[in-house]
Amino acid sequence: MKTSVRDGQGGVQILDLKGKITIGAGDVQLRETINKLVEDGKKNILINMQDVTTIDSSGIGELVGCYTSVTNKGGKLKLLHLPPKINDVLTVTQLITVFDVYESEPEAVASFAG
Amino acid sequence: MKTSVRDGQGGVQILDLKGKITIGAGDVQLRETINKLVEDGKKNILINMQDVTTIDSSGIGELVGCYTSVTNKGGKLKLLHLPPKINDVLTVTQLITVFDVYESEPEAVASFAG
Amino acid sequence: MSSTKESSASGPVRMSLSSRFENIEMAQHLCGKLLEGHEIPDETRHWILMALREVLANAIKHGNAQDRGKRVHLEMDVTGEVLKIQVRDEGAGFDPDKVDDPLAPENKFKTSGRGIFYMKTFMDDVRFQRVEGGGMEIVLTKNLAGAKDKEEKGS
Amino acid sequence: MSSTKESSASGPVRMSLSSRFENIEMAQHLCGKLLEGHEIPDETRHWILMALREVLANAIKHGNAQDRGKRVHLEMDVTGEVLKIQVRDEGAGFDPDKVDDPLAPENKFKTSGRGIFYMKTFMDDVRFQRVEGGGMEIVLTKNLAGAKDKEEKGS
Ligand SMILES: Nc1ncnc2c1ncn2[C@@H]1O[C@H](COP(=O)(O)OP(=O)(O)O)[C@@H](O)[C@H]1O
Ligand SMILES: Nc1ncnc2c1ncn2[C@@H]1O[C@H](COP(=O)(O)OP(=O)(O)O)[C@@H](O)[C@H]1O
Repeated sequence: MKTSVRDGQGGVQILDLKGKITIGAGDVQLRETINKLVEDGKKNILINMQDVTTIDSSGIGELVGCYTSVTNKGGKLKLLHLPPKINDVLTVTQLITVFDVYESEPEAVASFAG
Repeated sequence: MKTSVRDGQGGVQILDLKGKITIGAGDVQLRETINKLVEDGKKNILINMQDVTTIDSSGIGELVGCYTSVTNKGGKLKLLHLPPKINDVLTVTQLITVFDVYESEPEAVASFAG
Repeated sequence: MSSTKESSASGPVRMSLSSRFENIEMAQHLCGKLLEGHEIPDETRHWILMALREVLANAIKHGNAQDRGKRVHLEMDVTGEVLKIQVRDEGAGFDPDKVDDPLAPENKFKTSGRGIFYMKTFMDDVRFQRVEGGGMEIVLTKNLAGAKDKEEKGS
Repeated sequence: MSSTKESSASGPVRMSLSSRFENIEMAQHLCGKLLEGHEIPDETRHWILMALREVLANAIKHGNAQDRGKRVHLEMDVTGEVLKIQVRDEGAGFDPDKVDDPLAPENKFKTSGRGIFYMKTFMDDVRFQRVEGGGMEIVLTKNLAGAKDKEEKGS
């Protein structure tokens, strides 16, 4: 997996993920990236999932773990551009309602201000 | 493998081969097609190898067998558009000199008249 | 209901892999190849490969504890349109009845515990069995004809 | 000479197949996947897969006499840039010294007898061994780094 972080309006950190979030390949990396942002005091994080090609239960677990650690620090973690199959995978485990999911980046970024 | 036969000038039969000539998939089929042409009294056969994607030792063996049966009946079997890798495979077993190989169909067809 | 009932031309394919997560893809690749002859929707193929990933990941992680000397044994076969995937590890085995329900409120935010649930969701049947001499054998089945029908009805 | 000496990340991959020619492709596929991490020329990959096809075809045809109940066992591994392919059948075995030379004038027009020759041409080394309880084991090796060098020098 490749990760890169962009600055959005209002201090929102946009994390672009690319590739696989699977066991041994991207799962730990995702957590580390989020942890670093949290340590740096970033509270509002938007994960752009558009280019995530595959996810497995470990990747889903990490997403949930990231959600928890950001929320515990008083921040918000939201998702952007969820591919249909990842949407399905979140839905069957009843996690889809946990995440705020957006289809438009400006809308997503603006939502953090609310 | 797919085979189809076209009539060329001077009664030359042009056999277009497509796909694999490998053990259990095309090797026997090649022989049967050639045998049928020979039984029908066709003496001049040009095999167009352009769309042959793979050949193995069984396919090579069948090519040699076809050469022999056509030649034994007083006919000629020649090859057209030999892909580089099949050329290599014929070369290392010193079979390349056995076959007349052409790069131009009109030239190949004309050569039977000579 | 589908009326086609071809049996796979290939016969059972067996494979064994060293306990590394990187090898999961190789097995998925082989499974994809095995399914090639069968006209199933891309979606179905995708979920089968995900279930395969989950069962192999468990065998490598929980079963063999990532010990590279231990191997994961895989057998795949399609008979009468039914895909059967059998995975065996060289670990200590476990009791599937003791596995937590990932949908229970207290487990919802856990970072693990969803693999078996996904397997069960995406396949028709998942069976667990301890094998002699330790290790776990998991058999996943999926009716490919059924998958075809469902998708057709659905869309 | 190449200075890279990575060992394969995957460890030995083992596979066994029912004795059908259609299965050769599945094994080739897996071998292709195994080679993916290694930067070797397309040409080299092609000839390796042809050698693999030949050794498997022999195991299925001559070894197991196309008996679908008998299996062909395949192990592939890359260690220190050396690819090793090991094929075992459940047949009666044979004496490789008694195999005819396909380049001899009296064999030139034969319709068979070139498989082993191709294996030897395309791989660095081919070894034959009878296994206990019958059957033949053939080990083919190829130095992938060497292949890279050769190609670079050649072009
Ligand atoms: N092959 C196995 N060997 C031993 N234990 C296993 C195996 N597969 C699953 N388990 C046990 O079942 C539990 C649930 O597995 P799973 O639902 O895949 O979630 P996760 O792998 O994320 O823990 C694992 O935590 C483990 O204790
Ligand atoms: N696995 C095997 N088991 C038994 N005999 C074999 C095996 N492989 C090769 N042979 C013998 O070696 C001969 C030469 O094999 P090969 O060079 O591949 O040519 P071909 O397969 O076309 O005969 C075969 O005809 C067969 O007698």
